[in-house]
Formats: sequence, structure tokens, C-alpha cells
Amino acid sequence: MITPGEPLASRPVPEGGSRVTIRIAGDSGDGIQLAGGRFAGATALAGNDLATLPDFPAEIRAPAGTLPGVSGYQIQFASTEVLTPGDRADVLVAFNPAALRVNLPDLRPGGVVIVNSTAFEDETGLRKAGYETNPLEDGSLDGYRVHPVAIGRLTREALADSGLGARQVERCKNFFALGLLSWMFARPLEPTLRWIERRFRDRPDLAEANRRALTAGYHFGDTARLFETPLEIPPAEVAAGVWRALDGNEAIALALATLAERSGLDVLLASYPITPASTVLHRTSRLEAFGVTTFQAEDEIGAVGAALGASFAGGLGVTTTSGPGLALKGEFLGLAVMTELPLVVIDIQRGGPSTGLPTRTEQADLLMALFGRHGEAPLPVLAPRSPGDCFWTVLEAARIALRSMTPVVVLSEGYLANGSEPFRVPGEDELPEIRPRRLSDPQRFEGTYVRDPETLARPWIAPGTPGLEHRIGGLEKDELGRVSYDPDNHERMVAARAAKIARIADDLPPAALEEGEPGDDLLVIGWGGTWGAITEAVRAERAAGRRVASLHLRHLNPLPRGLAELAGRFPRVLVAERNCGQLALLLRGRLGLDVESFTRVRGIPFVVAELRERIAAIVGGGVS
Amino acid sequence: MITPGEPLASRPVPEGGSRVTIRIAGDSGDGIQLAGGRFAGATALAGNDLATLPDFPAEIRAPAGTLPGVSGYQIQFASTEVLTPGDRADVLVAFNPAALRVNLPDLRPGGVVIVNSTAFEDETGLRKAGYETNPLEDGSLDGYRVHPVAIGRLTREALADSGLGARQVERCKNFFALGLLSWMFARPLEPTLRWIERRFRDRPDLAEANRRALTAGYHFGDTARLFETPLEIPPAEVAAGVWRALDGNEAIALALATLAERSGLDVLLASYPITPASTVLHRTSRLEAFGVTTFQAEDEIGAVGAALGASFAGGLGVTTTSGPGLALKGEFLGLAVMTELPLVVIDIQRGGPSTGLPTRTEQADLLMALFGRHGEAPLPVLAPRSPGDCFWTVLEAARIALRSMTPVVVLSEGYLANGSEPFRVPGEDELPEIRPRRLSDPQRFEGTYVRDPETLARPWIAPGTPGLEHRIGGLEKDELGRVSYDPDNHERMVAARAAKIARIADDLPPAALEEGEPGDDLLVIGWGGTWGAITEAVRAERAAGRRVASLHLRHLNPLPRGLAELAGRFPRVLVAERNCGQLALLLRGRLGLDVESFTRVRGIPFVVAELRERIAAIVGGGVS
Amino acid sequence: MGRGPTRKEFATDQDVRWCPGCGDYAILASVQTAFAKLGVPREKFVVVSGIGCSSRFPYYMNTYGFHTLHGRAPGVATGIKLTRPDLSVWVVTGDGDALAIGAGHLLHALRRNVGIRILLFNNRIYGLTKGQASPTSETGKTTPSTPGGVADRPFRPVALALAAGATFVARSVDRFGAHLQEMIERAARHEGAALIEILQNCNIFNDGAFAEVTGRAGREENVLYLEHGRPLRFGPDGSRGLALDGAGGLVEVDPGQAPGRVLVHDERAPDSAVPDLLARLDAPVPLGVFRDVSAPALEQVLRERREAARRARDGGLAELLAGPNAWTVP
Amino acid sequence: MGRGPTRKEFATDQDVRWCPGCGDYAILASVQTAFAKLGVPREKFVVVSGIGCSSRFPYYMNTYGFHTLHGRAPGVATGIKLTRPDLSVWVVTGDGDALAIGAGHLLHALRRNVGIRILLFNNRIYGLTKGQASPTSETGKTTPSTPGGVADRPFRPVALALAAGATFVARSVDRFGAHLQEMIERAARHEGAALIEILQNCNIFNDGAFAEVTGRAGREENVLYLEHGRPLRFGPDGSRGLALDGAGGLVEVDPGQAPGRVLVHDERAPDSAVPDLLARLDAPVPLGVFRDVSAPALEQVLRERREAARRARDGGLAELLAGPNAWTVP
Ligand SMILES: Cc1ncc(C[n+]2csc(CCOP(=O)(O)OP(=O)(O)O)c2C)c(N)n1
Ligand SMILES: Cc1ncc(C[n+]2csc(CCOP(=O)(O)OP(=O)(O)O)c2C)c(N)n1
Ligand code: SF4
Ligand code: SF4
Ligand SMILES: [Mg+2]
Ligand SMILES: [Mg+2]
Repeated sequence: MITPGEPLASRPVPEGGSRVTIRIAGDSGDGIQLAGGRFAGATALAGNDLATLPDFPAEIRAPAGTLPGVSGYQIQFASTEVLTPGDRADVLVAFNPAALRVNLPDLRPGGVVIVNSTAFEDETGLRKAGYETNPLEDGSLDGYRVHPVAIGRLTREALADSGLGARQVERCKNFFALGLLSWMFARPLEPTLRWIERRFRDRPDLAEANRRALTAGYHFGDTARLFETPLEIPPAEVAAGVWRALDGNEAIALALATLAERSGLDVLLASYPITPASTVLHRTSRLEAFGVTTFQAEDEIGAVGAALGASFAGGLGVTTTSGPGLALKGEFLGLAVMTELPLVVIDIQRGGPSTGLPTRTEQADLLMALFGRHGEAPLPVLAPRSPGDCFWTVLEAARIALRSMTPVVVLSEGYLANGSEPFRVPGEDELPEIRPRRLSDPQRFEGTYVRDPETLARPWIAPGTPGLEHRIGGLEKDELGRVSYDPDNHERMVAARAAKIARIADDLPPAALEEGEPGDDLLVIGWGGTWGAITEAVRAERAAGRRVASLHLRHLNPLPRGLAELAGRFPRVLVAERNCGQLALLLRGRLGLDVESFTRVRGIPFVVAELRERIAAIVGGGVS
Repeated sequence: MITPGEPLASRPVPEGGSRVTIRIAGDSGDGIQLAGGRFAGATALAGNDLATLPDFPAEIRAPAGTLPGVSGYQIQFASTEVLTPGDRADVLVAFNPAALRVNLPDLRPGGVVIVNSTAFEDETGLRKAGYETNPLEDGSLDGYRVHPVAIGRLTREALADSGLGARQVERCKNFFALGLLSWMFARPLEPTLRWIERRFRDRPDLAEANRRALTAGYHFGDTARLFETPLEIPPAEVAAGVWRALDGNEAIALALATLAERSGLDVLLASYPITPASTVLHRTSRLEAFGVTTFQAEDEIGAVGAALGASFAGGLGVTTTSGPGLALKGEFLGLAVMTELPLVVIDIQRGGPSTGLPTRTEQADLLMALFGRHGEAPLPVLAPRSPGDCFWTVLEAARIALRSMTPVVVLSEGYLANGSEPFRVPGEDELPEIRPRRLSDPQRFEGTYVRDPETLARPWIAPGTPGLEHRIGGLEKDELGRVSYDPDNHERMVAARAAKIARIADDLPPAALEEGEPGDDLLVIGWGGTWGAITEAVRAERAAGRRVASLHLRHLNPLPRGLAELAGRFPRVLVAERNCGQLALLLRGRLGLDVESFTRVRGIPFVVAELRERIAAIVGGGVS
Repeated sequence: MGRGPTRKEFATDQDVRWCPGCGDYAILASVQTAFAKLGVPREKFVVVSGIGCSSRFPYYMNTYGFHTLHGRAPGVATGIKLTRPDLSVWVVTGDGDALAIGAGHLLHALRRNVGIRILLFNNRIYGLTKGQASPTSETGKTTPSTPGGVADRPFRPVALALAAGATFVARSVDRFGAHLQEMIERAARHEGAALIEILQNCNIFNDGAFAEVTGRAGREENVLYLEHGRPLRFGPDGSRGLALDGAGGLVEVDPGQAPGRVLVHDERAPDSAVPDLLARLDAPVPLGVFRDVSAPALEQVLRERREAARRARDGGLAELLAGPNAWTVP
Repeated sequence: MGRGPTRKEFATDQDVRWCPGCGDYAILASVQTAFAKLGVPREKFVVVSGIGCSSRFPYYMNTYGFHTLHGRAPGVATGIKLTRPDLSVWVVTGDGDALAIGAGHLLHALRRNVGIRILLFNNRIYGLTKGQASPTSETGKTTPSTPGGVADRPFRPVALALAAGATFVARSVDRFGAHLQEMIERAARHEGAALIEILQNCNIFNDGAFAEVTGRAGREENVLYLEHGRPLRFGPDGSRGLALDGAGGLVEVDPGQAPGRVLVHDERAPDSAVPDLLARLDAPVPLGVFRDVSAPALEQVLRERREAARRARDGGLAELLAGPNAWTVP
């Protein structure tokens, strides 16, 4: 057994050395997400590229110390581009036996384990985790480099005279661990110290305690020399500019503020709380100053109704939800299609069907977004590829909604919502122009459904405009806005609505490869949050000499032009997604493409290794 | 101008003579649907085959005499098989100017028009219909054989001493017209007289008045000799047995009673009214004696919830609705998929999207039925082909639901719901066995999701069974029914649910042609209520020497086995449907079939001629 | 406020498609008349409806209009009002629309006190779908969907609204033009949510549902007009009165005998004790304003917060996007 | 009724996943105890829930259970009860589940008087989704979704239930085991729908929301126990009492001074006048049965009709299928 403080000859990261994956795990009450988030923040500030994967296990806080109560946070960071949070961890920090048990399978062989040994002194804890003997003593951890650190006891000692109660002291453990990690990876403490100060402004006692725990952990690392020297991962080479760490839901909130500010429109975010979408509502509700009003409705239907009302009133209605909520909004989306009003609907997909795995990630709402309405009710569907891309995708969705007078669905994912990455903050000049085209001149009005020849959009007229009083609704209308049951009119209007959506593709960049080139042996097509894993896998396989290309779809409807032609230049096409083959069905159904599927539905993101294996199996040969 | 009573040399039906299409049209207040329905009933009793198309124009009763207020009823009947209500009418009965104006375009050139001339005496009526001059006098009806009959005045005269008020007398016009039609086509009056007696049991004065109007109309025909002799259409040669006239919604109600009676299960029909589904609720609510309980819920969500509760309780839950309602039930269907309970959901499709054309027919809910839920939530989807087939399809849906423990969606259409046809009443021995397999022996219980090896269904256990208390819900579960967030378990369960649905195909007849044979030049594939029109068109084209075959899908999910192979034996495949190509997308997406689409979205059924034209254009050549 | 549009200007050229004789015609006329009296420009009105006969209303009003989904008008109206507090936003709904599928939305709109005015056409039946029972249909009523008679007990819309905390609740009758117009004007002037239950005759599927109120005798005998500061008297020459019964309920008294006991109507009472009692009264039928109290309207609260936040804002979009922890790569 | 199962037998082997200290634990214990006292076999119980912390309840009850969808338990429970009137059907729901997304369903279930018993855990917050405001959150409360404070006014669940015509409405508190058990037993014995609002502490997101009732002093000072036939007295030694104020409301009186004026609680009063007043009372907080009146339960009405129809049936399936107008082709 290795005792604390025993110096190790090597650094914690064996291969490469400039790329590390850490996982911190403990009880839901241990503040794991907070410690992880702070570590990510400091890592971003240190200039590394990174990707994170928070993992809150169950919807209800389980009793302390049990397996279902374990919370985890994984981060991969490097001096080079980072596209995924990493398949397996190099370093695992386990706060208690349950955390060790749950997370050990995800540690690479030979990886480093830092365990809070205090939590292993107690029989109950071991029993709750299902250990019959103490894993720190029974040799079951041979093959890993284990460093027991008495995090609990050391924190207590550091805060002995803090005047805080035992429970509060206990809750500072995470900052001790954060201090230790900060030392190990040479992260500066300042950003965290500043954060503590801001956060606990009203509780100087807590601020002081956390500060002390943090520095105690840092000094412990320095003194105990778990590793010979801290591992410094030099900053990644990234584009010049202002950078920040950003998660997907925060990115959406920022996009909404940007939208309001740039367009001058009143933006109404009307939502009903649901995991993992709720934090968009929380964050946006602090952005009133930028012209975004938030409204927590009584349910998802009330929410989308209010959003649509806002758009009718000449503002921009937005609603955020997850799968079950989107299922409820279907009827209203049909009305939005029929009345041709702008609307942005953001679905943060989670594991389904039904209540499913509410805290897990999945991509299985694509066909619902496309087809989950009665009648012929086409609308654009978009998906962001990374946390920071949520910002750009929501802006793009709003652009389309306003330009084409249509509801637009954005499909984010739990993985993007909670995961974070460095994000280059755009300057004013890099933000798109958003010019809502509202009609206010009665002279220029020809009819409620007389369309713009370019976009086929109908005019948008805000109530309050004199002389343009008009009525819209869910009944079929003729061009002049009168209710019409005429068969030919109906057929014309159905066709016009479809043509309007199809035409959006005119305005989009044509299909283009992400990696590789036409003529390679295989094209991998993906969409949404699998971008990082697919890109990493394809790059690695290319590096290994395999001729594989990739293409990633942001626009799922309409599909970009030239997609069928481009895909047709590859002998085989593999669609990789986290569902049972929804995009594959769409590509076959819409474009007649002959595609194969690679799908996993496990509530977690792709593992790069499994993708590589499949690619290698198809392309065969391979060198390196 | 032709004056009433002038005898015509020819019969009203020029071609063939054994096949007639009649349309009766008037104001919504004129009792058109009733007269049409009674005529159809008498025609069925006379042994003709027939198909009907009621057409209530708008959802709100428009002011009397206006164009939007016109109500119509079309019937085609013949001595040979009748598959559609007919493209164009041979005879039009118009109760007022508006009815004439709206319906004239659907009369074949040279067709017979019987107009209620009383309604043309009055300026306002003409003006409301947009006639500047009287069409009976201005020559605009040249080219038709027009018979003005003073239906209004003659009815008034017939009821002069009835003691009824003017308004009530006015409302007997439809029976006068019915009498006239009965004479013209040699329909016996007895069934109608019996019906009047039953219907007006509590109002002998009204019974008497309607009886008198009916016989007055009949005698008028005989006396006035509009035609030389009544046209007798001999009975069609149909299978021996007991026959009746049946519309699609009545057929569903009868199926539910049959289900309850044959299975011994308590059937709960929980619905919320919506056009055109409401009459299923109305009719079923009179069938309590057969073990069906009806429940009008506060909305569609409450309705499907109650239905699912009934199934959990060990009964069979059924819910009926139309598109907007199905959109609202999506979340609950996901729960039904997850909890693997039997449930029958019947969507009587109408014109969409949104409120759309609520009284019209369409087939545009297919993709919503298949995909309108978040997550991977596959379920079986079926569609009846004719009004009477609604009976069989609902029984088949229940069989699948009970056998495979799954919700099943049945897609009927407004056209089938309101249209009627002769239906051979099945004997007891022709009705399927419906044996719900409920588990009540704790010894035989292995786990809530331990599946039957044949059907992959989980056991169905009704509350009240001692020793088998268990809990189900929307969260992902393991085989033993415990909540599980395990990634592998989730993937296994997703796959198991999908496999269960796919396996239903084992139990279905393989894909088979309706008309024609493999190797023909073209295969036309259809589904649902277009069966009659497609079959008629294909038969006609075959008769004209074109090598065209047809195949009609009752099972949309899973698709019948052998479909791809069979379709592959045709050089061209045309999918004909009343939407923008939903089945076509499915066949391409699921089977990789290379199909073309023929679609119309006009809120009305296919016109046989337009189908024939398209077929001829593809197959080309053609003889005859 | 300048000269407003005339009553006629509120009419559209669409054919009105209600059944001849339907009570909705009279309501339409009253709304147009009342709107004209408000002196608000036509373009400032928005009429939002759900689905039902009543919900065809917007098509006949030459204002902005939105015919939405069954039961969902309150949410849409809320979104409009939050976006444009300057607009006069009206919801037209039926008893099925508002109280069956839409019950939750209606009560939440009232709870929020969002400044929308809701006209609930209560004909105690589903008109548009041809006569099924609605949540206000009487127990025992036979309809196509309840051939054995309605088995539920009806909702009382006014009681529910009061229980939801509504700040303005009134009742009127389709045919009582002057009274209805007055109610509409009062609702228009109220801050926050206002609900008017309008008893409406569906002469096709539920003819005479309110005959006891609208018939000549009925008007005299069965109607109790609620007037602020006036005693609760009804019947010929106000010969009957209502008083508290001492057990928390109401009792009929003879005002001649005990004039002091007759309750004086106080629509502004901070609690809703008496309105609650009146809301449950079947005979006589109270018409008028049950309650009219003031409370901040949601749209105002949110606007003020937004303006305060705007004033307090200490950075522009650039600062927001960068956040407190940005770093610069040169 | 034979010997029923014991309290312990109602526990499942699932780990209970509420936060340590959550009020839901105490409620679970009380429900298990009360169920054991009912003498009903375990397999006859069905516990149906929506989604929320509270709605995890069925997993911990060794009975039949159905964890359904957010807000939708009443419909499912209704379907169960209509199909199997012999079962004891319980709904467990939260304030968000029952009163936000599920408000319409809840009120309709009460209106229908379908024989389901509803336990509404009111912690005045959304627990499961981490602390957003619920429809019972106080105006001004700051939560993650309302950083500027809740702008709406809270619903009062008891008042809404009474307005919907509920035949049994009670209130209790998570920690008041004996009282809560009594309420549960009373609800179990009621015919038709029964609602119990249970004040429940969420110690994570809304700790102490009911401290004024559950604290030692609070219990004495602020709780008004409603007991049928007993005067409405509260405070130390019942030193305070409630009486009618003569204007339709309630007023506090000193029972020593005016014993005759103190209202005597009548849960069976046919009207709900006094219960309505009590439902709106914030201090003292009434606990106990507000109302318990009898009315036919929906499932019984429908069953009787079905049996009557069965008896009156004049033909079998063959006759039904053929209908009155069939003809025979030889
Ligand atoms: C989602 C949905 N469900 C059902 C319907 C059918 N529907 C339209 S109006 C209506 C009820 C109308 O009753 P009410 O609200 O009382 O209005 P009224 O016609 O009596 O004025 C129903 C059930 C619909 N249009 N949409
Ligand atoms: C359709 C749908 N919308 C939203 C959610 C998310 N959600 C789950 S529980 C809940 C509210 C829980 O609050 P409450 O009912 O008060 O229960 P508590 O957790 O406080 O016991 C919400 C919004 C969901 N599961 N489904
Ligand atoms: S059905 Fe009734 S409510 Fe509807 S328009 Fe006709 S009379 Fe009016
Ligand atoms: S969040 Fe609140 S209500 Fe939910 S389990 Fe924890 S303490 Fe209980
Ligand atoms: Mg109504
Ligand atoms: Mg709660």
C-alpha cells in the first residue's frame, strides 16, 4: 500500500504529457460540480483548451454514501485542441468509497487514484458502497497508482478554529481537493480566490473557511509531494482574442441577450422548468437589463403560447425545454407554422423515452422535432455541435425565424448544456446583424399571406400599427388572410409553406467536409453534440493512415444543398448518432442516400475508442 | 327551360346504367345529411353496393343560404363493386341557389339537376349565392338536364293541415326530396318509414309530418314523371350473409363493444370531443350494456391518461381523437411505450396543420403517429381502408396491443369516419379470439420486464392480484423493474422495446399485391382510406390494358415482411397518398425503396380520374 | 385620450358564421359598442381566442386578432401583454375552452394578475362540436356524449376565479346589452386580470339555458344586480333582499321588515368572503361586479424591474459576453 | 374486512432517495401506518403519482404503484378507479405537479367526485428541479427562476378545491404524524374524491417554510385544529377563538368574553361558506377537515348505469352488430 506523501518518480500523466483527463467524484452533497467547475475555470484561464462532462447521476438526491448518490465531473485539458471530455480518466479523485466503486471502471489502467482516506476509515461507508473489505487494503487497486489523502481529516484540521459547525466544515472538503489539484497541475489559485470572495460576499466566515481549505490543499500538495513536480500543461495555441469558459446553457442565455440587444426586439423567454433546460431560464432571468424578459409559465403549453403571443405582438418569443416538454408543445408548433410567426424553440435533449434518464444525454428527439405535429407542418431544425456553438446556433435560429417567419427548433443536448469549453468572445463586429423586417406602412400591405418573393415569408405586422389590423389563426387561410375551405387554396398553401422552408437552404452554406476529402474510403456524418468525438476519432484514424472523412450537420431541416452529391462521392457512408438511427432514416428518406448507421443509446456521449473501432472495421487495412 | 313534370325520354344515368352517383346539397339547416343517410340505408337494403361522402363545409353553421353554409352528401351505388363515392355526380339535387352554385362544378356534363325551384323565387337567396340573374332562367344551365321541382311549396301544401309551425314544416323538405329520389331509383319506402317511426316515437306529430312529406315526394315522382320509369339498379352480387350499412365511426364503436364482449375485459373509452372523432364517443356511450364505459375527459391529455390507467388496472384503455388531440397525447404515448401497457389510440385524421380544415379529410398524421414522441419510442401504427374496415382494424389493433403489451395507433380519416358502405356482419365464429394474457400466479413471476420469449411482451398484472404488487413508471427500469441509470441497461431496454415492435411482423401476413402481378410495369402503393380510389383506378387502367399493380398497407409499423422484395420486382413504384409524401419517406427511409410520390392535399379524397391520369402517364402506351 | 373609432368601424367584412339566433351576436354588438366608448384607437386592441363557436369572435372584430388553440388563449394573451403593455388585450373563450382544456391556464392568468380581460361565453355546452356536455353543464343533462345524463357536478366559473385570487370578476348576460357594455367598460379600466362570465344562449344545442334570467318574469324575479354601495335587493321593486344568516351563509330577508339587515354590496372588500357566497348562489342569479380590488399588474411589475435593471446595468453586451473571468490571448 | 398487512409490510426494498431531513420521510411513515390501520389487503392499494420529489412515493410503497407524468396523475387514477372501483386508489402529488401543470386535471377530478384520494405535498417550491418557484410560493420569494422575487400571488390549494366542489378537503403537516394519519384514514373512508393538503418541509430549497406552524411556539400559537362540532378555538389553552364578523368574514374573539360567539366547526355543512373563509386564513393556520359531505362517487354512478343497461339489454352482440336495418343475402 502506498502511504500519503510518498513521492512518485513519474508525473500523473503517462502518455503524451500535454493532455490530461481528470475525474472528480464524490457524494452529491460533496460539492463536486462546484469544485469541477472552478478547476475548469482556472484551467481555461491558464490558456488550455478543455472539454468537460458533469455527471449528476439521479434526479433525486440519494442518501449520502450510496452508489446512486455519486456525482462526478470529468475534464480533459491540453495544449492542443480538445474536442471531448476524454474517454477514460488519467486521474481519479474519489471522495468516498461509493465514488471509487462507481468510477474506477472509467480510469485507464495504471491511472492515478487520489482517495479521501478519511471516508474509508468507516465501516458503514464501505458497506454502503458494497465493499466487503477495504479496497485500499485488500489489493484490489493493484494496477493503479493509489494516493490516499486524508482530505476529510486535513480539512477539519485546517478549519479547527474557524468557528464553523461540523457540517459546514465538512462541506469545505471540495476546496481542499481543489487546492490539491491546483498544485498538481500548476493552476493559479487567484481566480478561485476571487470567485470565493464574490460568491460569499455576505458570509465572510464561509469565505474565509473555503479560502483556508483551498490553500491548505495547495500547500499539502506542495509539502506532501504526491508527485515530484506539478505538471504544467502549457497554454494551447488558440486564436488571438478574448476567451472565457462557457457551458451550453449559459451560451444560450448569452445568445438571447445578444439577440435582444442587437435586434432591438423585446425577447420573451417563456419556459417551464425541466432538467436539463432549467438553467437557461435561471441564467436568462438575470439578463433583464439587456431586454430579455423571462416568464415561468404554469406548464410547457402555457410557455410556448406566451412565446408565440410575444412574437405576434412584434417581439421575439423563445421557449426552452427538454423532450417531454417538446412533446407537449407540438400542437402549438403547428399553430406557429400555420400563422407563420417567428419563434425559437430550444430542446435540450435528455435520455428517453418518457421520463427516461432525465439527467443523461441523448440525441433521440430529432424525428419528433421534424415530424411531431399533425398535418403537413414543416419547420427548420438546427443543432449545435459544442457548448460554445450553442451561442451561434441560437443566433442562427433566430435569424432564420425572423427572416422566414417560421418557428425554428434547436436541438441541444444534456452533454452540451452542462459541459463547458473555452469560447472566444466575439467582438461587436463579429455578431450577425439581426434586422427584423416588420411592416408598418399600410400602403405596402397586400395581404396577410402575400409572400416576399425572395424568402416567401409573409409580412410581420405588430399590433398597435394603425391601418394594418388583421386576424390570424389556425384555420386555413387564403392569401388575403380570409378563412378558406377551398381545396385548391389548401393545396397551394401547404405547398407554399413547404417551399418557404425548403428555400431557406438557398441562404445556407452548401454541404462541406469537416475532415478528409471526397474520394476517401468512408464518410462519417454526424449532427449535434457528437461533433467532438467524431472529429477526434476521424482525425486519429486519418493519422493512423485510414482514408476517412467527416461531415457534420448543423442544419437538419432544410438539409444543406449538395449533401447528396457530396456523400455520393464516397463508397460508404456511416451516420453516427446517439439514438437508433434517426438521421440515417432522414437521409435515406429525403435524399435516397444509402447509409449505414453507428448508434449507441447509453445516456452518455460517444467514446472515441468505439467510434475508431467501427471506422477501422469499415475502412479496414490501416497502417501506423 | 324545362318545366317540372316534363317527361324525359332517357333515364337519369347515361353510361352503363347500373352505376349512379347522386349528390344532395342544401343549406346546413336543410337536413341534407339525414336525407342522404336514409337514402344510403335504403340503397343498401336494396342490395346495391355503395360508398358515400358526406361533406359538411365549415365548422360553424353559416347564415342560411350562403355559400359557406352549404352541406352536401354524395353517394355512388351500383350492382357491382363500388369503391369510391364517385368522382362526379350524375344527379344533383339542389335545395337552394347556394347549393347549386357550390356543387354544379362537380356534376358531369349532361348530368341531371333537380332544383328546389321555390328557393329560386326569392331575390335574396339568389343574391346570397352570388347570382345576379336566376340561373334557372338565364340559360347558364344549358348543357345539363334541369328539373325544377317546387320542393318547398309542395311540402308546404302536403302539410297544410298538419298543425305544425312554418319552421317545422320547412324542415320536412328533406323527406319530400327523399321520397322523390326513392321513386326515381325504385328504393322501397318501408325502411325509411320504419326509421321515422323509431326516431319520432315521442313526437307523433313530427312522425306523421315526415311520413306525409316522404310519400308526397314519392307520389310526385310517380305523377309528375320526371323520368319515364324509375331506374332500378339491381342488387350487387355480394357474398351471402347478413349485411348492413355502416360508417367508419359507427364501425369503431361496434368494434369496441365486440372487444369488450369477446375478451371479457372492461373497456374504457376515454376521449375529448373533436371533429371528426366525436361521434365515436357518442355512439360508444350507448353501448354500456356490452361492457364499454365511456368517459368524457377535460382534455385529450386527461383522456389518454385515464385510458392508460384503465389498462394498468387490467382493463383495456382506448382513446379517440383527431390530429390536434394526438399531438397533445404524445407525452403519454411515450409513457405507454415505456411502461409497456396495452392501449388503443384512434386518430381520425382531418385537414391540417393546426386547426386547418377540421371537417375535411387528409392523411397527414402518419409521421406524427410514428415519430411524435421524444426519445426512441416505437409503437405499431395501423390504418383501415374503408368504413367497414374500421371495425376490423380496431380489433386488430387491440389484438396487437394485448399480445405485445404496447400502445397502438390507428389512423382513420374523416372520409372513412363519415362515409358509409355495406358491411357484411360477421358471425360469432368469424370474430377473432381475444385472449388477454394476464399474470396472476406469483410463482410464475420473474420480473416486471422479463419478457415472453415469443412476443417479447412483459407480463401484465392487474392491481388487486395478491403477491404481485409492483411499480411501474416513466423512468428507465431494469428487467426486474428497478429504476436504473446504467448505460448498458438503457441500451438493452431501448433495443428490447424496439425488437418487440419489430417482431409483431412475424405474426402478420407478408406483403401481398392487391391487384396485378409481379413484373407489371408499375406498382402503386397506398395506405388507409385511399384504397377504394386506388383500386378503382388500377382496375380501370388494367382494363385499359396497362400493366399496373397495387399494394395496400394496413400495417404501417411494423411494415409487413417481404415488402421490399416484392416492390423490388417492379421497375417503378408510385406511392399515392393524401399528404406531401409521408409514406414515401418512410419506405425510402426504412426499406431503402426507390419510390415516386403522387400526392394531393386538398381536404377531399382522391379523384379516380387524377390517379388514372398519373398511372397512364407513367406506364404510357396503353390500349383499350 | 383622443376620439376613438365608432362602433361600426369595429365590424369586419367577414360573414358572421354563428347560427341565426345565437347569443353571440348580441355579445358582439355589445363589445363593439363598448370598445367604441373607450376612446382607444382600433389598432391598440387585440382580441385573442381559443377554439369554439365563441372563439370565432376575433374574425368579426376589426382589430388585431389571434384565433389560437383550444383552451390556450390565456397564455398567448399573456405573451402579448408582457411584450406590449400598451395594448388592450382581450380574451374571448367558451365554457369548454376556458374551463375544460383551458382551466389551468385561465386560473394561472388570474393568479398572475396579468392585464388581460377575459370574456367567458358560458352557454353550458360545447357548441362547435355539436352539443356535448361542458364543465358547466348541469348534472343529469343528456347530451350526445352523455346519453345517460351528466354524472359530474358543474363548475362555477366565478367561484373558481375568486378562489384563484382574481382581482376583477363580473357576470352579465348576452341579451342585457347596456349592462354587458358597462361590465366591459369596467373591465377595460381595471388594472390586472379581469374576468366577465357572460351567460350566453346556444339556441341550437342548449336553448333556454338561462331562460329563468332572460325571460320577462325571470328578469324581475331572479336577477340580483350587484351595485357597489347598494343593498343586495332583487325581485319586483326590490321587494326581496339578502342578508347574512349568522352561520356564514346568505339568507333571504324582507327589506321592508328588516332594512338594516340587507347586505350592502362592497366590490372592493379586501377579502372575498361575500363575493364567494354570491358566486355560489343559484337563485337569485347575481349580475354585475362581484369583486374589483387593486393589485399590481404583472406586466407593470416586470417592466419596472426591467427598467430598474437597465438603469443599474454596469456594462454593455461586450462585458456580458466576456463575463468576469475572461482572459486574452494576444 | 380481515386482518390487514402491518405497517412494515408496506415498505419496499428500494433505497429511499429523498434528501436526508426531507419532510417526505415523515409522510411516508404516516401513510404506511395509516394504511396498516385500514385493514385493507396490500394488493388492493394503488399509489399513483406525477413527477417531483414527492412523486417518487410509489417506489417506496409495497403496493401497486404508477409513477406517471408531470401533473397527470389524476387522469390515470381516474381510469384505474373507473375500471376497478374495488381498489383503494391514492394520488401523491406536489404543489407544482398538482397546481401548475396539473391544475386542470386536479380540479376536474374533484368536480367529478371520482373516488380517488389525493395527497398534495405542498412545500411551496419545485424540489426535484432544484428550487424554482411553484404556484404556492409566496409573492416576493427569490428562487433561481425568479431572482427578482416571485411576481404572482400564490394559489391556496384548499380554496381552489372547495371552489371546484370537492366533497372532502383536509389539511395536515408532514411532522404531525398522528394528525396526518387521522386525516389519511378519514380520506380513505370518504366516498368520492378526497384531497389532503400536507404542508411539507423541503429542507434543501425552502427550509422552514412552515416553521410558524411546526416550531414549538408556532404549534401553540398558530395552529387552529378543525374538529367537527367543536368551537374554532386556538392559542394556548384555546384562549383565542374565531367568530363571524357580521360582514361575511371572520374575526378573532376572546372565548372567555364571548363563548357563544365562537363558531362551531361543521365539516358537513351543505354549503361551503365557512370552509371557504377558513381556506383563506393565513393566521392561524387551520388543520383538519375543512369539509366532508356526501355525494355519489362517479365510479358508482357509472357502474350502476352499466349494470342497469346490462339488465335492460335486449339482444346479444350479433344483434348489435347487425343493427336494426340489416338485410340478408342468400
Ligand atoms: C385540442 C383540441 N381538442 C378539441 C377540439 C374540439 N373542440 C373545438 S371547440 C370545442 C368545445 C367548444 O365548447 P366551448 O368552449 O364551450 O365553446 P362554444 O362552442 O360553446 O362557444 C372542442 C371540444 C379542438 N379544436 N382542439
Ligand atoms: C412535462 C414535464 N415538464 C417538466 C418536468 C420537470 N419537473 C419535474 S418535477 C417538477 C416540479 C416539481 O415540483 P413539485 O410538484 O412541487 O414537487 P416536489 O419536487 O416539490 O415534491 C418539474 C417542473 C417534467 N418532468 N415533465
Ligand atoms: S351552435 Fe350554439 S353557440 Fe354555436 S353558433 Fe350555434 S347557437 Fe351559437
Ligand atoms: S429537494 Fe426538498 S423536497 Fe426534494 S427530497 Fe430534497 S428536501 Fe425533499
Ligand atoms: Mg360553450
Ligand atoms: Mg413542491
